[in-house]
Amino acid sequence: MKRLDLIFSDRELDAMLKALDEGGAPGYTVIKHVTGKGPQGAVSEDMEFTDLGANAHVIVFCDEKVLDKLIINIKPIINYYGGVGYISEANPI
Amino acid sequence: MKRLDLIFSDRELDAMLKALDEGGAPGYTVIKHVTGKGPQGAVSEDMEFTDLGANAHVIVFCDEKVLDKLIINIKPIINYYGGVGYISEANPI
Amino acid sequence: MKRLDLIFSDRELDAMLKALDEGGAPGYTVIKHVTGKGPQGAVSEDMEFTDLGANAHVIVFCDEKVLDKLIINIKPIINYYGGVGYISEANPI
Amino acid sequence: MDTSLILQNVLTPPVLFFFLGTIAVALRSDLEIPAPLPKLFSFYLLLAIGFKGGLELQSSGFGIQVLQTIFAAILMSLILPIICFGVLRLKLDVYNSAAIAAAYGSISAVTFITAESFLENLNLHFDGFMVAALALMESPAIIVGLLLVKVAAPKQRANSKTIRWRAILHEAMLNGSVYLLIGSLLIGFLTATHNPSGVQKMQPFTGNLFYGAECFFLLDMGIVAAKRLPRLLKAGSFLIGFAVAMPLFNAFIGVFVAKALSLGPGNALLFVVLCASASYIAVPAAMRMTVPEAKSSYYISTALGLTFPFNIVFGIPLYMGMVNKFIPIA
Amino acid sequence: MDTSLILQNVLTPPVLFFFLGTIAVALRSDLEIPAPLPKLFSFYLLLAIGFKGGLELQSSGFGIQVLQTIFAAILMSLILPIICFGVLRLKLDVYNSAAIAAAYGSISAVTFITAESFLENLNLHFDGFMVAALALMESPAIIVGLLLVKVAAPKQRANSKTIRWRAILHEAMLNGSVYLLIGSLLIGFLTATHNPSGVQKMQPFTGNLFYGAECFFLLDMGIVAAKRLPRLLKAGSFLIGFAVAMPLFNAFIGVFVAKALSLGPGNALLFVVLCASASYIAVPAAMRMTVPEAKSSYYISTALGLTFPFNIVFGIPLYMGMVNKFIPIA
Amino acid sequence: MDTSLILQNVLTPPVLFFFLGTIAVALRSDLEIPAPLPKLFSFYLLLAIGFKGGLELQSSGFGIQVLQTIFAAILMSLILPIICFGVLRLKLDVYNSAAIAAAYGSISAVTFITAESFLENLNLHFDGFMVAALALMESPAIIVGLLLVKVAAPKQRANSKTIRWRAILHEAMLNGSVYLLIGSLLIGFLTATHNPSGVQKMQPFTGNLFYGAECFFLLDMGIVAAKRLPRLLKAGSFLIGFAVAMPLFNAFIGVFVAKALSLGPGNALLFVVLCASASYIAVPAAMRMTVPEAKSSYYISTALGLTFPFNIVFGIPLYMGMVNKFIPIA
Ligand SMILES: Nc1ncnc2c1ncn2[C@@H]1O[C@H](COP(=O)(O)O)[C@@H](O)[C@H]1O
Ligand SMILES: Nc1ncnc2c1ncn2[C@@H]1O[C@H](COP(=O)(O)O)[C@@H](O)[C@H]1O
Ligand SMILES: Nc1ncnc2c1ncn2[C@@H]1O[C@H](COP(=O)(O)O)[C@@H](O)[C@H]1O
Ligand code: NA
Ligand code: NA
Ligand code: NA
Repeated sequence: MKRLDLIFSDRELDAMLKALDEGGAPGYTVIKHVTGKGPQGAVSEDMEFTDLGANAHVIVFCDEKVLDKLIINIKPIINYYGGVGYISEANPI
Repeated sequence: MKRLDLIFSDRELDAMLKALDEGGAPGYTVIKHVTGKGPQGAVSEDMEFTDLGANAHVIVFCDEKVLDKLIINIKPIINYYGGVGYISEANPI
Repeated sequence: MKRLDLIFSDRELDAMLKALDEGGAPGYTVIKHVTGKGPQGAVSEDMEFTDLGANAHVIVFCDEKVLDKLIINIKPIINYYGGVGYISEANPI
Repeated sequence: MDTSLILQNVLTPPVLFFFLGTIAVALRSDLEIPAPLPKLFSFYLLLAIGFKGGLELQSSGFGIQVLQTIFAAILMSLILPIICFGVLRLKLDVYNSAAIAAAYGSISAVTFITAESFLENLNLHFDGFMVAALALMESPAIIVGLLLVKVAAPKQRANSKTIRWRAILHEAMLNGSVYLLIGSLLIGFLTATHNPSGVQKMQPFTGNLFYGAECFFLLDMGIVAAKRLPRLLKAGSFLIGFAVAMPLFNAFIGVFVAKALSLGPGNALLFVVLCASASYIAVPAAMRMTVPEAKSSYYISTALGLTFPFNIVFGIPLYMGMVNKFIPIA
Repeated sequence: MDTSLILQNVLTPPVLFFFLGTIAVALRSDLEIPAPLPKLFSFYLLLAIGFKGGLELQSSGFGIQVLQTIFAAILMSLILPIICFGVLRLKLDVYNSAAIAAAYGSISAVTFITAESFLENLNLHFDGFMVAALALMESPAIIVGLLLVKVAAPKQRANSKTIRWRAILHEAMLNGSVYLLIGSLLIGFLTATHNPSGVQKMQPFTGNLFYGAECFFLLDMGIVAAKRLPRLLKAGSFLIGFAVAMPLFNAFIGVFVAKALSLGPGNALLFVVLCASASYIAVPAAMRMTVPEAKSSYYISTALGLTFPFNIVFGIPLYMGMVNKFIPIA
Repeated sequence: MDTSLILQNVLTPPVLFFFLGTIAVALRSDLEIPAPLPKLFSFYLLLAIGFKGGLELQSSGFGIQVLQTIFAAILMSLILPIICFGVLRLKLDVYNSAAIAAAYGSISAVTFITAESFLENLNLHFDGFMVAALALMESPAIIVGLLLVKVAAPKQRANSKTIRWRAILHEAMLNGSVYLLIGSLLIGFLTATHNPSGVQKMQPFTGNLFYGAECFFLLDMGIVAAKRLPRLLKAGSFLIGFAVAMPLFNAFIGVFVAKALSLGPGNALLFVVLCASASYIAVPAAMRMTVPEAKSSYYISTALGLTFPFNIVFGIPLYMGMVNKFIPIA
């Protein structure tokens, strides 16, 4: 099975989760209040009080087939708003 | 070496950490206040004020041998209460 | 590409991020308020009100070449203050 | 007359802020009170009502009516879940029925607080010992819920776990919220007895601030409840009907018990509200641990998604109407 | 005379705590207010000024001057962004210009609050309806910003997304902070009308506590603003100049409009501050969603890193000086 | 007489809430104050005692006794760690000894606050300048701790790092908590001098609310301390003995210095409490950075797991007894 890690601004969280649901993700885990730095600059905790928020880190464990569908759904969001996505191997216990 | 990712309701956190300790885990990392969706439905941040809490994400880096023992210890908890566990490869720096 | 997971006391976060920046990390993600247990004992959320804080979990996705440089930069920090670092495989979506 | 009471209830800040929260969800505003701020307000409210209840308990003392009322309250939290269980079994399995029944036998502290504010608004007197009743109704309902599972469940439970009574009693009695409430009650009592100047120095925190903090918390509760409602709607019309009819029925029983106890109208309303409200704090936590076969979305959505808002908006003034009707003012 | 006003402003607790925050960053102290505590104070302040504004709006009623002032305020939030846009286009592309322009057409609630404290310190009267103006200036500026993009941007936007107006209006109107402010205003109004005893019970929370909470929040704002300043310095001298000169210019226009509206000196100052301040809450959130081509570090750093501190420390007393000069006390 | 003082201390809300926290841990209740709420209360308390101390410092002025007392306090924070170090070296290595010694030379703000409440309860006067002493005792102890390492450690430290004095002085002086305390003191002082109406407007926040917030924070401290105690028990009887005997010894010295300074009984108690208390905020942070060879569980568990509860419950009334005995009321 595969593990998908997505990191992006939590303003887009609802849209992203909708994309995952529609793509058939069997589940997901969300870590909010994450900060970091990427091509678009740094995101810091001290801006969380504004409605801009910080980053969200979403993890999905799923089969390769589902993964392909998910990627089709989430690519446009990441291309438009920024954020990163990485895939690795993982197997259920 | 191996990496074990466990995600489950933080009500079971103490039991899970005890199981890991007794299984000989060399250490673990805990991320609380995690939300998500799984076979048992969605877990959201807005229920954290009740004593139900949200999810916890536990990461363990350990040798394959230890991992086998850990899995024996934690399987019953996950089977009884829900949650997921995934294994992947990882090597110390 | 590679994925680097670092977990250490968040007192050292600034130093660590500086080391990553100087090592040429293309970006990183930071999860604060993380707890855990390691060779140096347990770190719990209830000490976060002191200025000792909890742990930070830093994730870097980067090329193997960059990784080597990063490791040279961060090894001294981890050796001096404690903490762990693990490497695994990951590919961009 | 009831409509005037409802209006009088609806146009107070706590209920208005509750509406503000529900409307935010309905309009899909991104207003959200991030964790752990709701917990801060929840802890604060429990600490403050506990402390104030303790003060008043000390001044009223443990007369016969006090003991009778507390005893009757505990009794209600033992009997009501059994009635609820009977009703729920018409449609649901043993596990879900027991879990929901436990929630309805137990209480909602926020509903209680809102009822207190409602009484203050009407200038009706109520007593601190009612907080003791509140504190003592949480645990028994949990235990009844588990006994119902033990008695009624198929002999071979799928996850063949023997019920660990120690762990359950522990969960029922020492749940963080219940513990904080009872502890603050004791501290209020001790402070009133031994350190009157301490009482006064607590007043700005536990007293003056209370109403505003209640409003803030109800804003959050409005958001949370409104998010739960759709899940309840999915669960079907039986549970929807239950979430409205059961509180009314429990309130009805409560009124007669209150009358039998010769409670004044203020205390009677609080007693009725204890009967009519359902727990979404201690009970769900205990049920998740001990009856994992029950769907948490069922017992949380009914108690939080419908019964809670119903009580806050319509229930409290309706129950006041019932109290006024059946308990004539001396 | 202005220097005496500046000194009088600087030596009040809110501004001193703001300095304490900025100096902490300058000295690289590890003082940090962790999330979500700033959000707690931000929500509290919005709720409290909204509620108090609602109370006063009820007592002042909707006379002709009230309506005129609110109308003029909305007009300013439509016109000022267009002027700003013209200035910004001298050096920046359409996207960045429009996003920054929207921020400067909109308002900063904390600057407004600090101005209110400044007036109280001078014993100058101001009215609750100014809060309504505050609440209604956030959304129009956002919409103007987007219209500017639509009109002025190259026909083929790189990320060829058609502007989804529904989503944008939603974001502009129902942004959490704007919603909470307007909602609290309504609740204050309703409470004052129907439940005067509720007003009194809210006072310790929304009234007495306000000044201290404002100080705590300004401590955090000092930290946040000081961390932003270096990013603005990187952005170059044009934006630095803009972040100081534009508020002064907008204030200037504001003074004349205030004079035309025959506002008293207190209301006039608040009106000017609304014109001169820039948003770092609702506007950035809306811009990020709708104009991702604009650099968020530009519109946040200008509004938060320089304009905000400038207004808090120098702007408010300067504008007071302007008001005193141009609007002679009757 | 001491027992009556102990009882009088124990039956106040702050100490009762502290007990409530410790008992929660003992009974394994799941009561837990989630981060960052403890930090909110910790910051609030530092801000409030700083501000109030600054007000009073302004009204008392910098007389000879004020300066003498502050000077003596700093001296104590330089000398006491050296004595502690001597004692600790009987059993522990240089690194652990120095780190623990630094903690005991420094102070605990919460213990200080509890002592203030204790004095208010007894209607004993104390002065604002004692807060200045509190603020100035944190940093010197840290520096002495590091000097002890430098002087006494084996020439070749395993992690051969030269001590970076700049970084250490920075950590010692600009630690977030110390900075906030000193900053609030200055702001209180400036406000009292230049803006008396600001003082009054801060009062509901920094004054009235203080006692309740103290109780809430002590509830959390009870939980935290009780969780640390087992680790101390594991560390063995030497450290357990040290954590009780050393505060008593330091208090003893403190009483004589207080007598020499001719302090009144209120100020004397506070002076003694400063000597007897140990830091678990600024010192551990500094020690972790500069003496990583020392076990953090040692210096945190002693100061927080035993010395802190001992002082809160028994220490303060005992020290009051000592003060009453050795410093006859004029
Ligand atoms: N190479 C990377 N490794 C880890 N996290 C990254 C990396 N690049 C970007 N991120 C995360 O993704 C977020 C959004 O990235 P972006 O919008 O592309 O700047 C950043 O704030 C980081 O948290
Ligand atoms: N396929 C998945 N990928 C990532 N996280 C998951 C997945 N399935 C479940 N989870 C996480 O595990 C938690 C508990 O799952 P469950 O109790 O099985 O519903 C969920 O709330 C998610 O946070
Ligand atoms: N084997 C492990 N697996 C996962 N996390 C670990 C492991 N060892 C240490 N950690 C994390 O690293 C932190 C610092 O470790 P240390 O300072 O070496 O005790 C711990 O508090 C844990 O959060
Ligand atoms: Na009930
Ligand atoms: Na403006
Ligand atoms: Na000391």
